[in-house]
Amino acid sequence: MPELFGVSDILDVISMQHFVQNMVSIPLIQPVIDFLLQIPVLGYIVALILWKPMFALLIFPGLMTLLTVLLFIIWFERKLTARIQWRKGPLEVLRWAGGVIQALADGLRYFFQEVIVHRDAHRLYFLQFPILIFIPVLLPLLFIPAGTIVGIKSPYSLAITVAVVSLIPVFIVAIGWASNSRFAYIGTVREAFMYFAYEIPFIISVISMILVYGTADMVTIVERQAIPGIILNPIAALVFFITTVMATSRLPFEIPEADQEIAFGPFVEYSGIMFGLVMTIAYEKMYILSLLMSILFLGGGNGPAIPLLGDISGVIWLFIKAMAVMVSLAFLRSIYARLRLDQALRVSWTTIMKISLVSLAIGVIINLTTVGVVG
Amino acid sequence: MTEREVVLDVPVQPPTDLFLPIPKKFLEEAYRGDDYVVLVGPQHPGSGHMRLILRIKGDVILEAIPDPGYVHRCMEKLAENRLYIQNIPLFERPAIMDTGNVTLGYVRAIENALDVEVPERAKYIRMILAELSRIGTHLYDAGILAVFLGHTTGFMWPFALREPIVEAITRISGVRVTSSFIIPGGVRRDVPWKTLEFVRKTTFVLEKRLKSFEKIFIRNPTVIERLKDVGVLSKEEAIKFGVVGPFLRASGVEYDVRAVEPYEAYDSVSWEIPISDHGDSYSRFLVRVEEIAQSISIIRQAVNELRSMPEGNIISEDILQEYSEVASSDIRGFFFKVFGNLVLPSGEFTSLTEAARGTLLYSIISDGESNIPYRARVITPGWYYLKGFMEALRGERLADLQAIYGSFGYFPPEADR
Amino acid sequence: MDDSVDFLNSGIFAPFKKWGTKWSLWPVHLVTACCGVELAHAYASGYDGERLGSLNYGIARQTNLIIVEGAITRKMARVLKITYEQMPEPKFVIVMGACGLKGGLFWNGYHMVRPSDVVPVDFFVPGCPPTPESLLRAIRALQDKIMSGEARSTIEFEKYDLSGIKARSEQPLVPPSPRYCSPTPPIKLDVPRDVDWEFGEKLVEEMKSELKGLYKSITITDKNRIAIHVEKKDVVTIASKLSKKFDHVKNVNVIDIPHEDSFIVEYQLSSYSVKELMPVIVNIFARIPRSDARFPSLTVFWPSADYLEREMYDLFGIWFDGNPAMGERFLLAPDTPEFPLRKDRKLREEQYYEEVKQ
Amino acid sequence: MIKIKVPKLKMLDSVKLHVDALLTGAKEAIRPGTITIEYPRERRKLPDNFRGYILFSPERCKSCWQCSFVCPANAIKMELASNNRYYPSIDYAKCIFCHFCVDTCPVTALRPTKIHDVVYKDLEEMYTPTEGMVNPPKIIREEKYTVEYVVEGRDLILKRTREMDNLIPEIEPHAEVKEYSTCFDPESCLACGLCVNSCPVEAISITTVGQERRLKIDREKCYGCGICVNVCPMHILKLVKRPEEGG
Repeated sequence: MPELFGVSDILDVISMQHFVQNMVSIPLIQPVIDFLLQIPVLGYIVALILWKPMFALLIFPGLMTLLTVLLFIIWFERKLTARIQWRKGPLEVLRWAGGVIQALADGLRYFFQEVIVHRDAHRLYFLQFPILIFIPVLLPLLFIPAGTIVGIKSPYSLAITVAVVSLIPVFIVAIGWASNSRFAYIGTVREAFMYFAYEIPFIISVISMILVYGTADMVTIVERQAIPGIILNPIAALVFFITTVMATSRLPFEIPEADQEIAFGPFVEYSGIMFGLVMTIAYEKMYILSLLMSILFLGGGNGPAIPLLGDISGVIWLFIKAMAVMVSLAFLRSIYARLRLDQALRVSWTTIMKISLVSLAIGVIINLTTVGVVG
Repeated sequence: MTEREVVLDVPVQPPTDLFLPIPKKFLEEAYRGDDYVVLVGPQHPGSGHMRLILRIKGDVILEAIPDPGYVHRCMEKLAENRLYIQNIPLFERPAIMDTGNVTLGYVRAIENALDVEVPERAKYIRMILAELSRIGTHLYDAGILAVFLGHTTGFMWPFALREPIVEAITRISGVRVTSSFIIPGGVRRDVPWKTLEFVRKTTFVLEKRLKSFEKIFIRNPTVIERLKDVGVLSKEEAIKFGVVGPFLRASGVEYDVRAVEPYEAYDSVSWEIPISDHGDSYSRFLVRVEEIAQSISIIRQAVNELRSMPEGNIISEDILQEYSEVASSDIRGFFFKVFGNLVLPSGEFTSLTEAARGTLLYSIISDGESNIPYRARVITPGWYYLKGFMEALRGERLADLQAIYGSFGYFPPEADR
Repeated sequence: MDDSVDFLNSGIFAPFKKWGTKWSLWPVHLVTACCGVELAHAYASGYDGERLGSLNYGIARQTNLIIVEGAITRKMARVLKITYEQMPEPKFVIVMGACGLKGGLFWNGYHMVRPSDVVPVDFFVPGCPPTPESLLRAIRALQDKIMSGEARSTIEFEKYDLSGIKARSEQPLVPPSPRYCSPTPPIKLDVPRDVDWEFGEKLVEEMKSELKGLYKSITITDKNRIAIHVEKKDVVTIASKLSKKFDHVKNVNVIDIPHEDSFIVEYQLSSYSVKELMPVIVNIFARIPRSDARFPSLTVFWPSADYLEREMYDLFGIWFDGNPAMGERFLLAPDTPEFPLRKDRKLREEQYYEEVKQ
Repeated sequence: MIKIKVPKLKMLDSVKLHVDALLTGAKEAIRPGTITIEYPRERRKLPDNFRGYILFSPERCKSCWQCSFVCPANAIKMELASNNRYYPSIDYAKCIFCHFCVDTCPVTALRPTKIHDVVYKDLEEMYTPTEGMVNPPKIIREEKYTVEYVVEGRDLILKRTREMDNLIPEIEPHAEVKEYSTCFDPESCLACGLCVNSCPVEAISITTVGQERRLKIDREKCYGCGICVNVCPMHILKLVKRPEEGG
């Protein structure tokens, strides 16, 4: 439809009116927004930011929340670990708040530190992959619905998200290859193995949930969860959780990065801000998968609506659910030791594979019994 | 060559040659056989102060060659140039967390040479110190094993539990780690009752908190998975390669110097030798866990014994001689007068001690005239079981290196001396 | 390039850079010696260095602080240098422990290097080992240094005037060293000792009949200790006979006696498999001339002697025929003087007084 | 002898062990047994016998050199003061805090303190001359609390108190043996004068009586440092215990 891209159409698309029609409504601060919208340039910017797709990209679940969550979860993980380990954790940097900005200090330090590209590295790839990896990290955020706010609506959003997320290990393998170091090589091989270990049960558990809900559109999935998915198909939830642990290389499956064994594996040669970027990949992946888990199993943005917050209500519910998942992932860190690669493979290809098939069976049964009801 | 002052010869540029203590042939063979040579350490998050040269095929270690000596601090040479008494802190340094046992061995060699009978009270105090160090070292090794397996809680808790032990050692000797408290003929100070009571109470704290530790680390399924049937040394192999201490006992040999050749008051307290027949990493670890329980029981018995003993008289009269009236309960003021001019009779004096990680051998060769040893030989447990450690690695997976390393509690400063 | 670095250090981002660095001093995992025990305590639950934003972390590239934990040997000095070079700017070095400052107990050792000669050092922490408190104090001092740009020691001494005390009219003599080393002492390893040890006497009788004609003397030197003086040529035969009973080597030792122009090589044997022999240590020793420092290796009978023999080659230069690793350095760095434990390699002498400063 | 049994992991046991580990973690997350001493804010209370920095009392010192001789690290060197006496100085870059010197000092001239948390910016500063060792040094103290480990019931707790710990503990003086030097074989004396010149209090003199040169030791001045005993080439001097009264 070439005529769609006529000048008037483009003007129409980028006009303020277009944004205002599909804007996040927050009754609590509506007067302020209304006032801001009157101001010529500022009003346009406010409308643009509050435009639902843009809001999804920039605010929630997009960039801003991602960054905040990164800073928070790294601190929180260290703090929780410290608490379990009879100590205090990061504190002195901001004492009255329990050192909550510790990750910011670390980030700043990384940012201003020298970036070393060693002689043996493939210079171009070594530098570009940590940045390119943000494509598969950020893209899924557009499809994740937070209540009524969603970047791109698509009947295949779940499938797309899962597909894009599976791209991340490919980038990690590329990073390890570009590093051209012994331990990076071993770590890369481990990452590839782990990819095979978790990907199939992960996809099976997702498919079983698609069967349960009868759709791959996440917005619909959330709508249909009068009963949360975790009750409908707890086995799938378990498989999803364990494979999330594997996919984000959390303990006990922190195998590709195993610092005591192979010195951070693929990331061994990175320094400065480049390391800051690659180190956060796992946390970013964890964030996405936690969002996905809350949507598939915990009812996404569903929850008692808070009228004053309007659309933000769903955002808050989703956020709380995702944080709960992340916290439980962080909790595992202080409980478990690292398994060996062959043990992880054995676990995933036998036990987890078996129970994932059970979850698939449950999904099929539910699908067959309820197809008349919801379909 | 003589009187050479040590000068540094480190080039400003990082050196390009790697000095491998292996024949070039080894590398060539490795590359021809399509094997992968991995160097682990010394700057590696999962190695101590040593380098391991591994030849791996796929994920399996074909051969492991050690490159020790990164902490070789010339102790034997230095000991030949110092007074007998000055060697006490020197010989303490191989394994400073094991202060009680390490100094005890050296001091016993001297006492044996001079035929000194140690007062009963001093014997018990020494035993308490030795057992505290043993618990401390086992906890240290448990912590290192845990962090090698990626279990950070398993690292923090043993080190937290070392804190009351360190506190107890501080109250006894006045310093956290390197106590240098045991001297020929006894100990440096008497230990007041209040401190002994603290030591006794500490054992209850250890017992209580070790219960949680057992749940989260010792019996953690992932830990069991990682350690079980890994790095197995059979009884025959363990004897052949001269493995010592808890690692020998884990392979089924009932050998403990404390029982075989009892010293101090070990024959008057009741304790058991834990042994296991499996010889894998997990039983090496469990044997030491059980030893902690035994040490706790020894400490309690020793404190009870000390309760009924009068305070004072902690240094033998045989060694104090004319100062025995004034210095028998406090060496202050007479330290150099008493020990400054010790001369051992001619001959070789070998003492065996059961340090935390195994047999510790001191062999002092005296010429009977000088007040310094003619030759002092010390072999630490780490140096004994290094061979067994290397053999245990053969045929295991690369990831098991850390599990086996940790299960042996290999501490390079101790091995290198 | 330099301009941009200068800009970062003093431009408008400088406060951020300083603040970030201050609260994020991550020490690299470079364990160099035994002070690591107290370092671990400083970062474990007892003191928890993570409170100060300092987190022990894996490898050089991702960290910015080296804590040199005690002794740096010649072998380790290279590693320290390489690690320092691998680390991205800005980077700092704290040296803890007497061994790392001026050698501490090992100040005149042949294998020791001062870290301050290898890398630029920001702070020195005294103690052997320093307490975790002092290490945390060093971190604090380093934080202050990063913010203010100026290093400060945390202790100040007050001068005291000594002249008020009763004086001596002229300078007294310096007393001689308390050490006395006999110049040409006789070395005997088989000094007999009267002990009450029935089993030993029986054992000695057994050995005497078994090793007939192969030994010079068999002596009980102490309870559970037996010394057998042999000739070098008979060692292998004796070893093959003894290896049935005694299954491992406890000690391989060499004694250098330059004034008699000989080495004594001794093997101390013991047993794990026979319960009665467990406490017994049998010492077989032989004298060999200094000019021909070769000895048959006994690793064929006792594999446990392997590393001990290699160590003795390293330290004394005794060539053990049959040990495949002879001629290679094991413990020592390549640039260490050869065979340092021979008696003619002298160490620096102690000095008990400070030269009068003008 | 205790036989250690390695557990076999069956499915059910394994689940139980997982649950145990997770519950233990959760329990600690809710009620942690924290034992952290927040060092710059809090200071650990150390026992009075703690081996820290060393203080020196020059008025007690006999210049007997024993502290320097016994030092295993050769950190103590005698320094010639302006009053022509040798006093110890400590190089803290070498000191290993074994306190052999403190135990050696026959007259309690060296006293231990609890100062230990000190850092230096360069090596030269670490050499502490005698003048610096007399008065307690000033260190940075940021603490608000003093913390002590106390065992209560069967658990370890931290006891915080507001008061600042005194880092210079009072040390009870130990027993002393009064000795003096005497020559037991005057016939062999060479009258070389080594002892005369090395005596820190000038208690020894050589008098010439006719042809004979005689050694004279002033028993009132002599306080038994023992230097002359070591110096004497003929080994004819020894220390004798001073009689309790009226000697």
